[in-house]
Amino acid sequence: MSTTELSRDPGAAAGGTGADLVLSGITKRFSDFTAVDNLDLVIPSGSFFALLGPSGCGKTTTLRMIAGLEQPTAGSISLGGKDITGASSYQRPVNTVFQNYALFPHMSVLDNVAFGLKRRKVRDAEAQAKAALDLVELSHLAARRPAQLSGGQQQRVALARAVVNQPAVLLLDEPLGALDMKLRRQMQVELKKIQTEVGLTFVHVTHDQEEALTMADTVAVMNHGRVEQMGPPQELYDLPRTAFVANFLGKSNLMPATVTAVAGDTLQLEVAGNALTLQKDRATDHTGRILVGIRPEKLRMEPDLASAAQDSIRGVVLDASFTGASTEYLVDAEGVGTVGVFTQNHGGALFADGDRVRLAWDPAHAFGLSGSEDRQAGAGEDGL
Amino acid sequence: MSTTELSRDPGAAAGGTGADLVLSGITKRFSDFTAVDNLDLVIPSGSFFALLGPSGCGKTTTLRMIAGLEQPTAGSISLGGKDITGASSYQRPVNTVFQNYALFPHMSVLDNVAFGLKRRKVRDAEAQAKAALDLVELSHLAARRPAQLSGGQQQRVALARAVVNQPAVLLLDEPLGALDMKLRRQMQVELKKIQTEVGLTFVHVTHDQEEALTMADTVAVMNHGRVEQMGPPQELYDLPRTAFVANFLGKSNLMPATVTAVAGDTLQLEVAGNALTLQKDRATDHTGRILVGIRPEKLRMEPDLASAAQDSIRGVVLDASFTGASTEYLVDAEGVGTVGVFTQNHGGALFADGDRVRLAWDPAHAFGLSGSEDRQAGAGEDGL
Amino acid sequence: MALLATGEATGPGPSTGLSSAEEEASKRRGRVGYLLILPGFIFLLLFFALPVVSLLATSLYIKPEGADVGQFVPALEFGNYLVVLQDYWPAILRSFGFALIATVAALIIGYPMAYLVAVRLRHRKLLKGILLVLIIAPFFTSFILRTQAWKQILADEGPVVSVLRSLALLPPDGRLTATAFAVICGLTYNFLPFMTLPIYANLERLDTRLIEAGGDLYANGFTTFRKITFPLSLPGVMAGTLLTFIPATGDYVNAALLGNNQNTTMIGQVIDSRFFRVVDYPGASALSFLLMLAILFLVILYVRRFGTKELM
Amino acid sequence: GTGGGTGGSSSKPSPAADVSDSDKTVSWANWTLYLDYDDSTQKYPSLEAFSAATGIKANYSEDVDGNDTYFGKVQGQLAAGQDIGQDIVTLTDWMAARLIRLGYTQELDLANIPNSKNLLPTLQDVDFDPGRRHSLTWQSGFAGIAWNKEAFPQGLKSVSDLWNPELKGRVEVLDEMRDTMGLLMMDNGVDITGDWGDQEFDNALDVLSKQISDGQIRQVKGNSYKEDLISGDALAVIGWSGDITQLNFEEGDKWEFAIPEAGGTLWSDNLLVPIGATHKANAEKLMDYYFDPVNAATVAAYVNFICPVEGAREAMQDINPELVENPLIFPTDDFLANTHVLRTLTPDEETDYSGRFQTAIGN
Amino acid sequence: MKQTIGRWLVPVFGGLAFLFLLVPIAYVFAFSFNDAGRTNLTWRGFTLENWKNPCGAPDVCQALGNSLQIGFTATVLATTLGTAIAIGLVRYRFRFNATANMLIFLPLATPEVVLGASLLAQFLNVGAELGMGTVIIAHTMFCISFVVVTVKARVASLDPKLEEAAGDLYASPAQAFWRVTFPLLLPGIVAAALLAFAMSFDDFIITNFNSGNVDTFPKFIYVAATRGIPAQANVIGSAMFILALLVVIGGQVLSHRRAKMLAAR
Ligand SMILES: Nc1ncnc2c1ncn2[C@@H]1O[C@H](COP(=O)(O)OP(=O)(O)OP(=O)(O)O)[C@@H](O)[C@H]1O
Ligand SMILES: Nc1ncnc2c1ncn2[C@@H]1O[C@H](COP(=O)(O)OP(=O)(O)OP(=O)(O)O)[C@@H](O)[C@H]1O
Ligand SMILES: NCCCCNCCCN
Ligand SMILES: [Mg+2]
Ligand SMILES: [Mg+2]
Repeated sequence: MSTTELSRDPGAAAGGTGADLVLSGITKRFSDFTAVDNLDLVIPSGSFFALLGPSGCGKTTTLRMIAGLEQPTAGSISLGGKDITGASSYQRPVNTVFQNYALFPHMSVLDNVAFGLKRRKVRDAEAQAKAALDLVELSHLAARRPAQLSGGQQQRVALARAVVNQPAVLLLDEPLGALDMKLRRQMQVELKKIQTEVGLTFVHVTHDQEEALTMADTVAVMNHGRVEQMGPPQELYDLPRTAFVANFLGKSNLMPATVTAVAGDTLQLEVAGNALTLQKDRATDHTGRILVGIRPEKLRMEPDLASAAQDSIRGVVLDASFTGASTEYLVDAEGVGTVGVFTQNHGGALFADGDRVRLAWDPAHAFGLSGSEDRQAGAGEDGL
Repeated sequence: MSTTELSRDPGAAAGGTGADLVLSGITKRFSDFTAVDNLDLVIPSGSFFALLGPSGCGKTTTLRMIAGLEQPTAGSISLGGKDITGASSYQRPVNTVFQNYALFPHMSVLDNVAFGLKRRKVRDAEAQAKAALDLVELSHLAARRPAQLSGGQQQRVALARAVVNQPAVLLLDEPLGALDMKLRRQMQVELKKIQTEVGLTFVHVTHDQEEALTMADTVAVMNHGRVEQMGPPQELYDLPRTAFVANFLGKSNLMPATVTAVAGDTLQLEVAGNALTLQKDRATDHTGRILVGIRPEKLRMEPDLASAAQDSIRGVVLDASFTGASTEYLVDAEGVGTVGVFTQNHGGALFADGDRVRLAWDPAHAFGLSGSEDRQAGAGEDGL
Repeated sequence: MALLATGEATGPGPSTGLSSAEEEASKRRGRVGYLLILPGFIFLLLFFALPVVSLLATSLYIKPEGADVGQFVPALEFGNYLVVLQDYWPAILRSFGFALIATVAALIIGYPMAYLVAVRLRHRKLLKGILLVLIIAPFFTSFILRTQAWKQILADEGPVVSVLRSLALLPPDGRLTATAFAVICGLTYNFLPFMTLPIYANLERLDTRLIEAGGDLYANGFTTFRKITFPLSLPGVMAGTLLTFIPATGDYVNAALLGNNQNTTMIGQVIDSRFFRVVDYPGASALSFLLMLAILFLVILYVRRFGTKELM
Repeated sequence: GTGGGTGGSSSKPSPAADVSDSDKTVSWANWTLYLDYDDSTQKYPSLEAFSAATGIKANYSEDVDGNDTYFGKVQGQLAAGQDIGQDIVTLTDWMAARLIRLGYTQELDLANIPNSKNLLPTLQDVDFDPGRRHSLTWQSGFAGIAWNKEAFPQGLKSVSDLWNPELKGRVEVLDEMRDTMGLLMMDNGVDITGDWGDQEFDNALDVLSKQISDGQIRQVKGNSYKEDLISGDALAVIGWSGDITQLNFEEGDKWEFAIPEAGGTLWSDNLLVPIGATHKANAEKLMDYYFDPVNAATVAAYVNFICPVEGAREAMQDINPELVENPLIFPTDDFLANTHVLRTLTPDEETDYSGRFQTAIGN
Repeated sequence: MKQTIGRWLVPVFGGLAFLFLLVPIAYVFAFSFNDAGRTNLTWRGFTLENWKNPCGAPDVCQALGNSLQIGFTATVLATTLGTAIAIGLVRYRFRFNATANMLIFLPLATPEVVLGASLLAQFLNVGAELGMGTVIIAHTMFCISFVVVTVKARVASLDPKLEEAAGDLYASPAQAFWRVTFPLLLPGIVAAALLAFAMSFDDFIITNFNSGNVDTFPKFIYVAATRGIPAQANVIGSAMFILALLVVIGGQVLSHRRAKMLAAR
């Protein structure tokens, strides 16, 4: 079947398609631990909203509050202008694809998918459920029990079970985590298709940045129960506003710098003896010590010849690793530390360990952060 | 501690460092299903060997036979010249990091790590175990039970528990699967360090291609119980010999072509009306209908101007997805189908859906496969 | 403790993945909870707790001078406890001794049974099912009938004794029944399912990959059992030993049918005859209460020492 | 008071209402080997005949294994005046005395039992039931010694012979204190009808205790000793006269019974109507039936216990003339001279001795 | 070599244990064909008579009927009460949690004589008439704890996320219970009920204390043992054993087949 057959059931969603999801001042405390901290979010109806953040930052908790599976300690949630803070989960036009699937083990795959429809006494529940199974390419397994499916198949059943209800808001908690790369990409395309064609609001939690960046209209990066930065994916990637976002979303080289002068729209910087420039509107701070950041792929790596170009630093190749489509270098830059560089394998010459190189970039891609930020924030130590 | 303290215990490994692991004609049948099919492998002592392949292709089964946890239906296994086909698992100088960790839940982390040493009555078992825990940065959790650790921590304990025994061969079954990207990279570095410094033989199973490509000396790509191609990672990536390998290891654009002429080292091809060339030694077949392949990152995408360059095809941009460091395009190429293109986000102009483009490449990066191959093999349908 | 296999046998159940603290925190509060537990608890209060209290009261009654059989008046005669303790401490000790031996024997016999069914036959669903039923089905033959059968099988003129005598494994006037040996055998036999089932339930959830990991780490079969399998099954062993030891201590049917009258007297027999022959309710109650306290004391010590969540 | 069971309720329970007219049944709890039995039909012929004659269906059960055990089983209910499910129970004199004393029995309407006049004169007046208002004798008998003739051909003469090492572990004695202790005391030369006391009792108890703990005595049992005789676990016993004869009928002529040289005990068992019984009239009909001399002789010819019915001896002529001269059924005075009844015990003595006896036999 | 011994040790030893378990049952079965007299102790010849007329011995069938009736009633009561407690204890928080757990555990830690005796003392004190009613109460009482413990394990292993998922999919709390929670607990409940029934059916000691003049099958046999157990009792014991075997194995085979069919699809 095609996704168009999954036309929206007007009875299912309380507020219809025009239902913005609004979280105001939401806080969730577990005894003395604050999992979500005074969160404000507006998720426009019909948008694909991604929540990114390290493990334990409060993503699942946020979704559970939206779903009504958890009561916020403070704050309110409204959907399409209607306050749903106190409503039970079964009364909300919201469905969840659980992080752990939560399939009913005693029911067939088809019964699992039809469960929500039957509860709402939808007439052709079975047929709709079959259609949803088609969508995730599992109709041939409709009669099986969940235990007889592979992890990836189970996850797709969970997806179908939620999507089939055409809820106003669909909450997805790492819905593709168990799928291998190829299948994952395929499902991403399907999900995006469903979302645009049927016009659902998706709130998507994922660890996979690429997934968030490719699929979402808006990405919010969470840390310790708060949203650090929010916006369209390219904007967030291009201009992170905190070291955490810069490091967590892709890789960044953050270098301590001192503002030596302000010239019109441009800041003059000094980094370990090199004179650099930075656009004023791409920096959060304009005086004193700041951090200047540049993405590894924005760096051009050239053999270190005498001519010291503007906006470049020098270093020695420490390590080169071939990753197929590209090669990742670690360069020990003088006075700056280790800098990561990323070059596409067009087939040009590769550098080897020990080569002296010069790294240059277009100042339009550099960004400036407050000097008080922790250069390592979000760079992976959280998971330890 | 540093890895150098983990000096090899000469008693542990039967064949000492000079122990090549040789699998000859290994077949494993489960009732009527052949999981591993007449497999021949020589894994030189001290090498880092990676086994790649889709889910269910027989990787775990192969490892289990090496570990002695499963008896091959046919064939023999020898280590350092000694036939170990019939030896029990506890008699083999081989250790495994299990896909599911298999930590002993009733023992502390330290006791888990010390278990193998104690069985071999190593004198300073505890001290060595502590050193191994240091290595995986978990010494502060030595007293905990496995259930009190996060998934990633558990996996590292499993790693430490195997590494500490300094076996002749260490089998790693997706040892890093549960770790997030950052931690994973860090552990990869550690593993590689242990392997080179201590000189163990690693047989590493992974789904993560990048991991296999960056870490291994030799990569074998398995499919349906057989090895499709084997060699150093760059070689495999640069010159795949089957469509399965081309698609499974990274992405490939495979286009049906006809050999129109052979000129010295070069084949003249025709692809959907475009005249192309291909190096003779980069093609498996030299006549008739063949498949010509080119990696997405090897394609240069340019606005479609009149001048029809050699080795290029034309198309229309279907989709562009921003993935942070790069952008992935899908281009509908005339007469060829959808072609993937991959461009690093240096900050140049991006193409938009509907743009007419020309895709060009250096023939030195194209490769030729037999025309009878399935273009889609290994491209993700296997996981379904 | 899941005493029985849960038919489905889909292997290890889904773990909730919660630590016990988190689990506690995830519990709900509310009236529904009380509605659920109240009926059962009232029942237990009325028919377990209250009777135990009235047993305690009865144990302090006295028989007035010249009163006829079975006639007592309420009092607070704690001396009753001294009297029965003085008369019957050997029977109490013997009961604990017999029960202990029987428990160990049942463990030695029951563990391999449970292991065979739960681990070795894990994938032979049908055979496993049949053997599992064989463990429970004897309940339906009535244990008295089976004990009586043992009595006949082991009788002096029966087949076993004759064979043992002719093999000179038993002296010509030797016998098996009416001996402590027979009583302990009977106890072992009759409480075997109570040992086997909890161990089975535990081993069924055992991850056999841990056994493989043991082998991979240089432990031979026996060491793997000693270091891994057995420690992991301890909760099942705990439950099994308790469920065997407790009823075995209080049992009197085996002693009555298979014992002789003095050397094998168990405390249950004494309580029974104090109630039903001598009609000495206070004495019988005092003994019952003592027995209950003694068992409770031992059980709590045992649980403290080895700790189990399975029963409590 | 705490009522029925444990309390010292002095108020005696009152008899249940009689439903005999509407419900033509009667339930009777008796000892095993105590009524004529037909192996092939698995029925009790005289009882069948009674039912045929009166239309009353009899539920006969061999529930009494010993006086103490049976009393313990039902005493709680009797004390509460509840129906124990039996309309007639058969218990020995001293136990009958206890039941009557405690008010646990209903008074018989002798008018309904005209044949009660046939009760032997010596049994008409007993101290525990003056005028036989609550009880009628079912059978009398002897406790003596018995042995397996095949396994132990030399036989037994005295109680001490039971302690023969050849019989180690194959001897069983009765859990009936008056019989076992009586025989043991007589073996010690005590006159059990006389004024014996703690000393004499303890001496005999020591013997018993020693033989049990040495393993000479296998088990101390009620009427179920007969099972062990059959299975062969027991080769020699202290047992009851008629039982042995009946076993010889049913299992082949294997055993022999004797009154020990030092003397045997004599006892009588009585039919009683428990306080909660609801078929007293039917019970009285049944009693009347068995006090008919012919019926009594029929039973006696099978059970071989002493028949308490006047005229039964004459009736026996027609049934089995051989048995007329059997002293176990119709004892002569000579025979009776060597058998005795343990003297009546006061309630306190009874509690004391029976407690010690129970302790000695491992209860 | 060592390995081989290890491999055989368990099956051989386990097999012997099963043999041990079954020997007396085989004996009971064999002697159900004995052409017995009043006692069934010695072999006197083969007959089918006992099987043809299992109720031939007075009272044995009545005792069996009582046992079944008591077993069913006590099982239903104990399973209902115990399951409710198990769900309550696992899913809800109480202030007197420790006390509650103790009240469940204590009956398990109390020997049967004590349970029987105390209950009897209580019944006598309040003047309750001993009979079916009191036996059912007694059996329900000692079965509850077993049910709670068995079902509790099942509830605890039940992922609470499933109930949440049901709620998320528009099931009201009642629907979530009946459609998700209950079916998932069912195997545990069935196991608990089976166990409760088995324990009730086989109980002698507590029954003996509290049954007055009502006979159950075990009590009948215990009493009959003093005067000779009729061969019909062997017939009934064997038949019940075989019946239990057939019922459970039948169920096994059915579910086995269904699983196979499902897998085949
Ligand atoms: N019931 C609870 N009691 C106490 N703390 C809790 C509870 N549930 C969650 N937390 C804590 O709240 C924090 C947020 O948890 P949450 O599940 O929302 O994380 P998450 O962002 O979804 O992480 P992940 O990516 O690992 O799934 C965590 O630190 C967790 O330990
Ligand atoms: N005991 C078994 N009986 C039958 N088939 C089996 C058994 N074990 C494995 N197989 C089959 O053998 C094949 C290879 O299994 P194996 O575990 O080696 O896969 P794998 O390559 O490790 O896959 P993955 O990447 O998913 O771990 C699979 O198709 C699997 O279904
Ligand atoms: N088989 C019938 C035996 C009757 C015994 N009566 C008990 C006599 C106690 N002295
Ligand atoms: Mg989460
Ligand atoms: Mg695998």
